Amino acid sequence: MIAGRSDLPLSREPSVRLVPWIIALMTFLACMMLAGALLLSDLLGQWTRDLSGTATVQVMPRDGETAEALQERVAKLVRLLERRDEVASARDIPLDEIAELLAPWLGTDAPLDGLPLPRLIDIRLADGQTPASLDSLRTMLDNADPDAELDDHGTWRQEIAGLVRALEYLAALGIGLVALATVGIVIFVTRSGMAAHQDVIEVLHHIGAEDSYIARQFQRHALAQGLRGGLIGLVLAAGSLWALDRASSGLDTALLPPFGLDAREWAILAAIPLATALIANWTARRTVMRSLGRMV
Amino acid sequence: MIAGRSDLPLSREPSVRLVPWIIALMTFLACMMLAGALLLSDLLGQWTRDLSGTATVQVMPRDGETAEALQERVAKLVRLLERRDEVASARDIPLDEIAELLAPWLGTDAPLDGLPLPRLIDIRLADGQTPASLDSLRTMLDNADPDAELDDHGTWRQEIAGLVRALEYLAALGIGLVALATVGIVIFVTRSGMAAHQDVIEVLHHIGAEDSYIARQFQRHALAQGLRGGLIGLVLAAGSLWALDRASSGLDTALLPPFGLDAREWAILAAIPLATALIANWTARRTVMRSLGRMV
Amino acid sequence: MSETETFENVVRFENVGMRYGTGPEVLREVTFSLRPGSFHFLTGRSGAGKSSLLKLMYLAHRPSRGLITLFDEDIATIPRERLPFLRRHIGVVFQEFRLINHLSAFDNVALPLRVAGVREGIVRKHVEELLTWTGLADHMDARPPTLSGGQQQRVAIARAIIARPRLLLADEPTGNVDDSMGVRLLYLFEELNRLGTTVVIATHSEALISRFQHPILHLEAGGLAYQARGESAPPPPRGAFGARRPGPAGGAKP
Amino acid sequence: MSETETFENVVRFENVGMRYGTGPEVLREVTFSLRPGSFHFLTGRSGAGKSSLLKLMYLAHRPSRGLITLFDEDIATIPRERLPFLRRHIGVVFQEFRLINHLSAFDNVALPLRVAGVREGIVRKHVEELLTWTGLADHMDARPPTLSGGQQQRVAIARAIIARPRLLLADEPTGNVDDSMGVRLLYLFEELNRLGTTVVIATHSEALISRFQHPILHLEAGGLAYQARGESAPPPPRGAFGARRPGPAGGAKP
Ligand SMILES: Nc1ncnc2c1ncn2[C@@H]1O[C@H](COP(=O)(O)OP(=O)(O)OP(=O)(O)O)[C@@H](O)[C@H]1O
Ligand SMILES: Nc1ncnc2c1ncn2[C@@H]1O[C@H](COP(=O)(O)OP(=O)(O)OP(=O)(O)O)[C@@H](O)[C@H]1O
Ligand SMILES: [Mg+2]
Ligand SMILES: [Mg+2]
Repeated sequence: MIAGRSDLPLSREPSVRLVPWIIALMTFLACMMLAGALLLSDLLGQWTRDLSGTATVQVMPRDGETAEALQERVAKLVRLLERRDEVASARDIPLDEIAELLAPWLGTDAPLDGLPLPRLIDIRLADGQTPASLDSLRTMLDNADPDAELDDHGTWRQEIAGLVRALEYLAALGIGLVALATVGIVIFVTRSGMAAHQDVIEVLHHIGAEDSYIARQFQRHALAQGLRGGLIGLVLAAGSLWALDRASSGLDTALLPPFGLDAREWAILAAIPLATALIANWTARRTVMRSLGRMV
Repeated sequence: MIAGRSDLPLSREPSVRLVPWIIALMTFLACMMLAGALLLSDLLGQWTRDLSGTATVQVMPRDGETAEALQERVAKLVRLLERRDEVASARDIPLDEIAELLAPWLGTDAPLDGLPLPRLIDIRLADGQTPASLDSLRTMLDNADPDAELDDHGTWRQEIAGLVRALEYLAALGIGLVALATVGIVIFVTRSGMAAHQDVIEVLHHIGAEDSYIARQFQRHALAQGLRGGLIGLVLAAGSLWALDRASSGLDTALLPPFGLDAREWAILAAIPLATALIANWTARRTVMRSLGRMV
Repeated sequence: MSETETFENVVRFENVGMRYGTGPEVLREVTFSLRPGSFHFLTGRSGAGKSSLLKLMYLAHRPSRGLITLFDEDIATIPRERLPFLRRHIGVVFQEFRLINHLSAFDNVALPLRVAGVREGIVRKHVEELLTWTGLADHMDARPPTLSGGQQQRVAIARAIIARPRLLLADEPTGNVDDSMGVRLLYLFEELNRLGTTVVIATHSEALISRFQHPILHLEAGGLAYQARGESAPPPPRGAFGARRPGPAGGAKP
Repeated sequence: MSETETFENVVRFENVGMRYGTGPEVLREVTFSLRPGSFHFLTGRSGAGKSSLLKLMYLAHRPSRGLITLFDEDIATIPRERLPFLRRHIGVVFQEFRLINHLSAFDNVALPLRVAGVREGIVRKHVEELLTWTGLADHMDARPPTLSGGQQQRVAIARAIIARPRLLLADEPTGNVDDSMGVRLLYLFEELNRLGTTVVIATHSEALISRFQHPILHLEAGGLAYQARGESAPPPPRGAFGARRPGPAGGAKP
């Protein structure tokens, strides 16, 4: 800590020594919360992508229409749909797939051939579609073929969207609270660390040290403590996340996305210790400057 | 704080005055985490109850069987099933409900009458059923009617159970971490509060105060601070939960259960400030006794 | 040790050595004894070990070797639970005062009585009396940091003698007061001494030493250079000086 | 204010009053002035206001009324940014020492030089010299809590004079040392005075006052009772005492 004569080694009493550990703990918590939120948003993103990016077109057979004529109509609609900007891909679901879907209700050996079954087209929508674009698709279909109907999975979509929104509110609230607590604790421990040095501040002041010189000594100290604490917390969090990833890969549930963060998310996490150190630095400066301001 | 002459008013310096607020913040966090976990377990409980308590029996029509004969078979199976301990209720799903379920695939006007559709029986299982009890049901059905098949929604169930387990692990981890951080912070702030009173401890010691007398002064102080902080935190948490409840009732998603805690869960929450105060009390005693132990 | 018990020696040191941590010995081969009712000055250059010697007597530090008895009991064998009661019979004026900054002057002085469980009415009467005597009547409610150096020193003295200890140890008790106040304070110590308290005062003030002709313990380079004879008569009958301490075994009476 | 500049008065008080917070005035109608190179004792009973008067001079407190000039500048009009450079010309021995407990004696004494940006080699030389002179050669690396009262006081004095201030204010600087060390320390102050430093020493010690015949500022009940004449000759040529301060405007030189 002593780099040249202008540095003043600050005290190492037990309560001051604890400071980086408290900061480490809070950083760890904040990192875990943030990682949790990022993973949650990945998970929800996957679910909603699975559901909300899709729609189904049901093509009803007309009276007395042959299977071939129906197939023809379906193929025409698929080509029409694929030309639309709103649609990423459209796929005619083959009859045997429909039979599979119907198996729970019709039994596996049901004689489908004789049935006037409606045909289905599976649509994957392009990114960023709104209800309005679905409406324009619907109009197009009505014009092209009055017996084709668009089902946008609306009810399900709304349900899921509501859930996603609620969970995201909760996650944001949780992160906000932990962030608030972290900031509060960092400010508190930095301030109480400074309070333990009040005598040093006064003596330096009387000896003729400039305010900015005094503040700098303490800022440097707080920055180092904050950085050390933050890094310890980050390393602990990274370790825990890695362990969780290992543990969860044994869980194999298709509903959970791979339990890991990408580079961008790691960068967001790494910002936390930096923020912690800067808060500590700023708190130290403010505390020292304010206490100097009270002196003549 | 001064109740009689044996009490010693302890100092009110800024860093000591902050102590209850820090404790309040941590208690608040712990309460919110615990409430979140309790709500999550309610939510998951509802989901799994919805899914895992059910099974379906598919009764395939036999060649040339009339609708009446099939209906007769189904009714017999329902009576058989209802007598079993494993089954809470069994319900023959009427044909028009099946038609509704099939609508997306068959169209709304599909002529079902002529089709040899399998019939479905919806079973709600009694509480506490294991895979073994499903096996015994299956054996029973095989004996009663070889054309009836039990579908226990196994794949879905496993998926959901895995998800539930993973989420519960995460919640437990989160609570554990916040609890750890709370304990750590409470210990730290109590200790640094005590460190600010080290001179008082020494003077009391030299004046001939007994160790337990000295410790008692500080314990009482810490207990009061911890209790005050804990209660503030609890009140804040209760307020936030109430506000969340109000806000979420506007969300209307059938997937979220009512966003509120029952009496038992509130009691668990209320234990947190108590625990906080006791930890503060215990820390104060330990800190004072240890520092007295170092003196002659 | 009871209220009426007498001892052969209040303090006895035999070949006592003392060191701080692993440092060199700051006291070596110190041997002396203090009879009940005696009054000594403790002198020696700055750094000679006066405060260290006093620390041994008020049980703030253990000797590294040798024997120390207080009231004829070997301090090495006294169980820890009894030490607080022993300490209540020893009044100390610390060189650096050691007042509690967030308590008023009144509460600081009242502390030893309250710790011993004396009734609040009696506490009030005695503390006010003593603070008035030491010229602090106008400053009873002031907290130490708002007092002048000499005022703080007088509060420290008042706290040391309020419980009328059997042994009074004062470390440089007049370093921050003017000569006339110094003389006045020494009269106070002499009055206490007449009532039976054994007194040891560490001081640099040659003026005081020559004015009050008491025997001298002189420290030089960690050793006791000479001990002027300090035999004194058995303690005189006790008057109503300061507050009465609670009885012998010292249990706090409400 | 430059190294060679001279002033009419180092300190001038005119009808100065002072109070703490909303309390009564502890100083009233104080008027005096100190010529460059003068040497005064400041006396008065305990609580008379000596430390308070010194606080005004070392800019730790503002007067509630009246005019104070330092080096012929009205302190009320000096911008805050310039005060640190002014303070570097004022050395203070605090009554309660105010050493930094976690720094060694050496580092405590070196502080004023380091703050002013003096080269480390020079710092080491001057600090070692001064600590040796005050009998602390063996305690340079000791932290203040492990020093005796008198040793701490000498560290505080060394810190006050190491940067060879233009004004030295010492509050009871010999209260914890024996008389011979007290005399030795006063010789040190006189030597500094001969080199041009204006000196004010608050003290209770009548022995010192009568031995060193310097003019006296006497405080009584908050007012200046009398000021013995303190006219002195202009400062003598400067020798190599202590470390050289960096130049006038005070900017720290590396
Ligand atoms: N806590 C301590 N740790 C280590 N050394 C100490 C400690 N206290 C005192 N010393 C050393 O012990 C020696 C004797 O110190 P002591 O305080 O007993 O002297 P003293 O006679 O009281 O001096 P003074 O008149 O200056 O108060 C000194 O050299 C001092 O540096
Ligand atoms: N910080 C303060 N707040 C309020 N009152 C104070 C403060 N400091 C000193 N006083 C009061 O001001 C008066 C003068 O105090 P001061 O310290 O100047 O006296 P002094 O002459 O230095 O005395 P001593 O010789 O005992 O050190 C005293 O009555 C004291 O109680
Ligand atoms: Mg001493
Ligand atoms: Mg004073």
